[in-house]
Amino acid sequence: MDRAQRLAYNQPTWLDTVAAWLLALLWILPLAYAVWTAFHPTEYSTRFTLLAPLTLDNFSRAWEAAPFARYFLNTALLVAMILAVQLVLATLAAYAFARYEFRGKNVAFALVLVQLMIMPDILLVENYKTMSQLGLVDTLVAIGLPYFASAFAIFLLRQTFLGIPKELDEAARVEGATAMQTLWRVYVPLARPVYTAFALVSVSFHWNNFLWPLIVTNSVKARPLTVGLQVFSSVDQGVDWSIITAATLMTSAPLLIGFLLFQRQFVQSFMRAGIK
Amino acid sequence: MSSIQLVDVAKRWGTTTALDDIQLNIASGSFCVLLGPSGCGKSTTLRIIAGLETASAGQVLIDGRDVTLLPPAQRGVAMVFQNYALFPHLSVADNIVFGLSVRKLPAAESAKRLAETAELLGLSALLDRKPSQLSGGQQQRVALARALVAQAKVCLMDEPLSNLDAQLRQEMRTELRQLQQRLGLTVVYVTHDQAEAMSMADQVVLLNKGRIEQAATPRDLYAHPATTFAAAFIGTPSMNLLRLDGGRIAGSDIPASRDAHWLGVRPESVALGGRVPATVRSVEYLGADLILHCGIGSEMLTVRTGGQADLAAGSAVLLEWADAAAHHFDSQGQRLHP
Amino acid sequence: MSSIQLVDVAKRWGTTTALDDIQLNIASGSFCVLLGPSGCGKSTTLRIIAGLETASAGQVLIDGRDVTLLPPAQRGVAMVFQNYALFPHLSVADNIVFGLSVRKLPAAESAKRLAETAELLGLSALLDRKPSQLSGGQQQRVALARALVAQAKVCLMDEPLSNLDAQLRQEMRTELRQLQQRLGLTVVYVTHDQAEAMSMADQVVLLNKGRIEQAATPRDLYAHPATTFAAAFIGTPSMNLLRLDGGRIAGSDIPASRDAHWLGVRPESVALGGRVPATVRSVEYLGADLILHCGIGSEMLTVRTGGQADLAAGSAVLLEWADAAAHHFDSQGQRLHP
Amino acid sequence: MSARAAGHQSHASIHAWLLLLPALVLLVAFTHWPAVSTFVDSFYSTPKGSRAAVWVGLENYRAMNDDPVFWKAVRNNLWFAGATIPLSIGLALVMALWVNERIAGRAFLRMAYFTPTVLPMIAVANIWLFFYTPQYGLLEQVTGALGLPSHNWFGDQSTALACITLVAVWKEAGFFMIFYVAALQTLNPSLREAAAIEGASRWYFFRRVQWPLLMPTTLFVLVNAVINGFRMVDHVFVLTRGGPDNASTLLLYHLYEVGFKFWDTAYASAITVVLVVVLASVALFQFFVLDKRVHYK
Amino acid sequence: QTTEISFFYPVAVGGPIAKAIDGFATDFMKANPGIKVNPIYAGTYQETIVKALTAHKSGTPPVTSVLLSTDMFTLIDEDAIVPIDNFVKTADDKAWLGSFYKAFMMNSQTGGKTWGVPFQRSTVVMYYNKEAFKEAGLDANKPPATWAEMKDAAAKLTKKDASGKVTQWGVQIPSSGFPYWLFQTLTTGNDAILMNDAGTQVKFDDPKVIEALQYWVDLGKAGVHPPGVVEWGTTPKDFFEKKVAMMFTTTGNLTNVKANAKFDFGVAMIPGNKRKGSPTGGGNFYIFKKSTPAQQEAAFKFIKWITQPERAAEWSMDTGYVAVSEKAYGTDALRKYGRDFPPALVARDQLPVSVAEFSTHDNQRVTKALNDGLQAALTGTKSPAQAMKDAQAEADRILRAYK
Ligand SMILES: Nc1ncnc2c1ncn2[C@@H]1O[C@H](COP(=O)(O)OP(=O)(O)OP(=O)(O)O)[C@@H](O)[C@H]1O
Ligand SMILES: Nc1ncnc2c1ncn2[C@@H]1O[C@H](COP(=O)(O)OP(=O)(O)OP(=O)(O)O)[C@@H](O)[C@H]1O
Ligand SMILES: [Mg+2]
Ligand SMILES: [Mg+2]
Repeated sequence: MDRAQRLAYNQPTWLDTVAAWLLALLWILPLAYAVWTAFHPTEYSTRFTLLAPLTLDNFSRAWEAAPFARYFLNTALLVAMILAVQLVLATLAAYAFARYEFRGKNVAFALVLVQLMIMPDILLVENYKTMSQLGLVDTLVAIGLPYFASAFAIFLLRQTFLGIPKELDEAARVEGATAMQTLWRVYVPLARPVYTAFALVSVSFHWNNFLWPLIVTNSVKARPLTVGLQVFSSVDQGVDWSIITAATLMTSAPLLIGFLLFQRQFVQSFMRAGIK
Repeated sequence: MSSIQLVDVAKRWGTTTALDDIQLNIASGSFCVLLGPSGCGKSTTLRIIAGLETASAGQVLIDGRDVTLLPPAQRGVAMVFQNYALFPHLSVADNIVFGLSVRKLPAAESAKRLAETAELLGLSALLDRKPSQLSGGQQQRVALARALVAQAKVCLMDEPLSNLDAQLRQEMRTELRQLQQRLGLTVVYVTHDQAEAMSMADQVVLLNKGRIEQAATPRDLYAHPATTFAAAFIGTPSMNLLRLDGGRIAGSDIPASRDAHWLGVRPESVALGGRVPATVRSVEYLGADLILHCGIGSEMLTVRTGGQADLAAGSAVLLEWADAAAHHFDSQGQRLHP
Repeated sequence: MSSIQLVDVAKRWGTTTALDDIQLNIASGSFCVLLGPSGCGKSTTLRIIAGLETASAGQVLIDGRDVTLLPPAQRGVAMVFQNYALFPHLSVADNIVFGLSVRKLPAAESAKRLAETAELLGLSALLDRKPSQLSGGQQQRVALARALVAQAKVCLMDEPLSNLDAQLRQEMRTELRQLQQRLGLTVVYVTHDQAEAMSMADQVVLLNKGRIEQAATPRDLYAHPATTFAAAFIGTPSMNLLRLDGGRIAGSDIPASRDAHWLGVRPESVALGGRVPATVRSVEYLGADLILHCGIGSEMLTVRTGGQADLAAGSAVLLEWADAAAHHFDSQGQRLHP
Repeated sequence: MSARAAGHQSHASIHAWLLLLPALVLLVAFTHWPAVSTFVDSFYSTPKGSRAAVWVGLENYRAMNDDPVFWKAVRNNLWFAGATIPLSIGLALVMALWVNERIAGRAFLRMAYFTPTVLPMIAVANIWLFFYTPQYGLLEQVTGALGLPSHNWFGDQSTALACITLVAVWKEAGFFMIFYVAALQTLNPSLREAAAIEGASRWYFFRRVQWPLLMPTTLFVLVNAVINGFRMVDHVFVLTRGGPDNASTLLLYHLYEVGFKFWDTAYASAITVVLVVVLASVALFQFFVLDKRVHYK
Repeated sequence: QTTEISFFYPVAVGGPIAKAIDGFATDFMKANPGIKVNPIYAGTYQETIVKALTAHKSGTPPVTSVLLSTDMFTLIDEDAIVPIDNFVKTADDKAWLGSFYKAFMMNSQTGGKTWGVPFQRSTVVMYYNKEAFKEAGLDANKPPATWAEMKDAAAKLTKKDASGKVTQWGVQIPSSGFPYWLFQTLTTGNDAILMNDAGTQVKFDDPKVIEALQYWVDLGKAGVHPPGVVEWGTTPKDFFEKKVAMMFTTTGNLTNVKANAKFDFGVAMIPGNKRKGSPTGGGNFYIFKKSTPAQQEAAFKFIKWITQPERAAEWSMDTGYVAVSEKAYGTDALRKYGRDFPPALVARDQLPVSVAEFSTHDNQRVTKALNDGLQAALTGTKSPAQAMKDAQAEADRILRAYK
């Protein structure tokens, strides 16, 4: 007898499946187009025939247009640094918000939340002033500094910490752990899925951030990939999709491949994070 | 070695009083059970001893030393939490030595103690597992191991067995009790299960609404409940409390052996075949026992009899109980001594 | 009206077999308890009856109608989930009438049924509350009300009382059983607590590793366990199973009344003062009872005696039991009939 | 009692503030302080060369009130937000419901929905430019094959904003989906079974159970969506630059033009202040008011 | 002791521009050991000025930067730059300054002072598909020279498929991004000048200007020009894809078109009505005020060095921009290049009739008023006259402060 494993009550219908796939194809279309165009000669960038010849030319042209090797290094260092500092600072702050009662807590929390709303792009001039007073212009630190304290991370971690059973905290205290030890040895490991989830968001944001890094850096030694990518949006000449898509794929490849390889873990992280 | 005293302890949250005027002496090396219904203040008492809460008034002495304002880590107590509070991300071994590594004990010493404790509790084969890979009973033992490895002489436990199923709970009770005796620990143990309290305790402290109702040995508590509350709370099925009306069971003309407000008789003290007529209202079969719910006058009387008896609801029975098995209480619920 | 039959039902997930060759008849209007240790397939059986899982083989008949492939809603069953599965955002009233509003019952009819059911279960005062504002017992009753309001004649319950504390569980058992009888429901009830099974069931179905070990009335199960598994699983303390060695209790020269592989005696069937010498190894005081763990030869024997007895570990005792109280099993664990 | 408690309290307070300190210092230095000085600047004139800024009171706000482009941007932005917010949240929810179930190709679907989050907007916008290009753009190739007339999507005042909106929805939905998936995973699976036994259809179950229970997530996502509805302008730079004739100008883009093209920093400050006040009140309203109302636990 | 100068430059055309600039800097430093040039790529023109002015406002601007010639007034108003005249001392310097095409200097001087030095300059020209011309029966070597001719040619070049859908437009004048610049090709041809030299007065409501706009709008109405606002960025691609037979775009596109047009194409001067002509465009060197005199001198030296004929010629060939001086076209390299590829000379030939790119005080704001008006007319929401009247009013309001 041919029996379904589960009854229809929670099974998506074939209509759902078709719709879901259609939407997915639509969603992935830009990426698909980028792949198509990047691997074909320019004249095929707007024509889709199966027999179009393949080429890596666009990539080599793109690669030569800027010192991408160095930019990759800078970007990697930058996102790693930002992420590391964000996590440390947000962890401490979130712990304070989640596990301490103190005067001014709501005010402090509101101050943090306000950052969610203030786009750093508007504060360019002011922040540039601060950086040049600190003598940090044209350094990786300067790119990262305004983002080190992340309201989003603090908020997310606070939620997570609040969800960690209070008994674990108490157990650690009875065992003689200090607040810092408790944080480090109990809260942080337990919040690992949230850390992963946040890392994904933070890395993809800073990997792609553009205006502020452009403004605050001058030399190849401090500039990230996006600044290199900008070479291709050559205003006077119109859009050359072949090279732009090649450059886009090239610069976002690490993220895309990373996501493909670890997508299970990432998605599960988000899920286990139970972000609400 | 490690006695515990609570002197005049009270705990208030805003306007609610969780504990009031608690006086308690727990002898060193004894097994003390805090018993009572939900919300009576058991956990609060335990947490005040542990230092997880500060008493609003009064003092906590451990071994005669005033620890009222010390943080938990400095009181020399270990604690087993209700749901074990095992660190889910750490292996069994790491869970057990958590406190040691926090206190920076030398690795060799720590490994030695771990091995001993694991051996003692039969956990040696499980040291590499995560808590989620353990059964409830095993988790319970890990929590216990974590408490024991610090070699604190006082061990506090908050309903440690409440999550286990009946069978396992039974086994763990025996195991826990044996361990406590072997190691000479002072244990303060919270439960709301009177059977658990009776089978394990040297001293049962029965709490009610933040006050101590009675503190006594299990046998004493069972034989001489100080109040109707204690009488009804201890024993399953619980003691029958029949209202007396002019020396007779209310609604009937069956006389009681002495005048009181309440007549208490335990179900197992009532025997079939006597002089007191009653009607079986309902029957509960428990294998070894049969529980009869009988009506006498306007009162209900529960009778425990052997499981092989075959009585259906509606039958008329004759009952009896010894005078010595009768307890008497006044209208305040206080025991009337003979 | 609403009998249930399982014919040759099996359930496999990949290579694991959760249920195998299940044959079961549940009479209309009876209270059937599925009993067994964790993982034995109780929930799976229940969910197959409900239609939440499909059997890998075999048929499910309700009232003679083959419902094997029908979705849950068309089987005319109601269900109470272990954790109640109350909708946390809906009020008690909305939770109860959820199914009625799905079925677009006229508002008046729906209100009438709600009022009746709430009345029946004593929930009338709580209708506006959210589930989180209820105690465990109240939540349980809401779940029950939701199941009853549909007036389905079959009600399935998966460990509905397991989250309640001892006292409340006791009360709810009686309440549930009375309700079932009053409404003439066919109830299939899952539990792993044998006391619960014994006190509630018309028929107990004991499952073990996906197979039916024994299906019988509580008394029959208790008096004539078909296997050592059934013997050990039913009753607290559980039946003593003494290994026999050449017609004698292993490690001793005490003869058994007949030759077998196992001799089974229930703790309450053993009396103090007889011809069998034993040593008390440990003692458990339970108020009404005293449990003695005694050694005989290389075997252990648990004895239940009155709580007033005062025996300490180490004492020598003499025991006895009636021949009629002895059960015998072969080496496969199967009961040997006289 | 109070003396005891107070001792503990103040000790904990110090500890808590120490933990917060590093984050707060940076927040103050790079968010609050600049924001405050922006606020102050909005009451002065724009310093130009040797002309220093002078106090002008509400002059900049008055100018804002008289600026037709500002009001156009407000209208556009409301339209844009009004469309992106429900669309992206709605799609995110649908996506989440799909990938939360045992649908064929779940891993691929999840990845497909999520890719927009990973791709840099500046680059992807150029790809969208191709999609919308008249005559040989992807959209035209499709509509052309269907025999529909050609249309200049970005070059027409009536469609430019809608096109921009679609790109934003594409970018956002997958990101929000993740939050919904996470929330759905935490819902008790027996609720669904309970509903199934009661005969609830999927739609009924969604409407009466899942949707209300997802409310806290929806609020979190909503606030993010509202903020992004006023913050997402990267694609405008590449796609339309606010045109034609301001048909697709959004507030932040207008702000950028005023601040970094016109260099009218004082006026830009005034716009910033308005924007921040509006958004901050939305977010704070959520966290301190609504948050308390929609949690059931 | 070396003087270090930072130098911001934008990239507006494709190709390895950064390498070329770095090469120049290295060569310059070899020749001038006391100076260290630090070239900093700063994005597009817009991003470059944001970066430069942000740095200026916080006190640390670059020493020199290439920025749009139209940013002159903005930079003056911000008090960010110094006049080049300060450094022109010797006769050689004067000769150098006088060597640039006059058309380019119009955007570099105001109030009798020179503020910028032309570097990567361009102008608008018309590219046309010779094959399409032949197919339409037009003379591929005789591109239209007047508005009327262009409209006729465009009509012939417009092709439709069976369903009446246009498959090839006759002419395309892009109107996104900076429509005002393309619009100037029409106003100049109609003998209208949009602003005064001081940058304080505009003449959008001049009937000749309105007439020019009307012509543009009419091209669309006649069905020979795509409707609505046409994207600047995709225009070259439209041309390559043969979706348009004639396009107006910058000379900076020449290299691009040469590489990607798979057909024979021609470059022509912009057709005129009353006269011929086109605006110039592109970037000038500026020297920033907040740097030391020594740095400014060094920067001046660098600017002078990099605009020498040989380098200007090289730069022109690398990028497709117009070389900035007559002498550059006299160099062997460029002469040969022009002989092999005559279209490269069209822009130069157009320079004598070219006019300054539109620029005023508060430039971007005034420009935006014009752009909005143009787009409104092109998308049909306003009549040309109304659009220009509104733009004029807005510009007058903005410029009131500068009179
Ligand atoms: N943090 C608190 N704030 C306010 N009231 C509290 C707090 N903790 C406990 N209480 C109150 O104090 C009383 C005693 O609580 P406690 O936890 O000690 O009860 P318990 O005996 O352990 O009950 P249970 O068996 O349910 O665990 C209860 O009425 C409870 O509501
Ligand atoms: N979805 C599933 N996939 C695979 N195996 C399953 C699944 N559900 C149950 N099982 C397996 O089937 C067997 C029976 O499970 P079932 O849930 O019926 O046990 P149970 O008797 O209800 O146990 P418990 O008392 O722990 O609830 C178990 O071995 C279990 O691991
Ligand atoms: Mg408690
Ligand atoms: Mg189960």
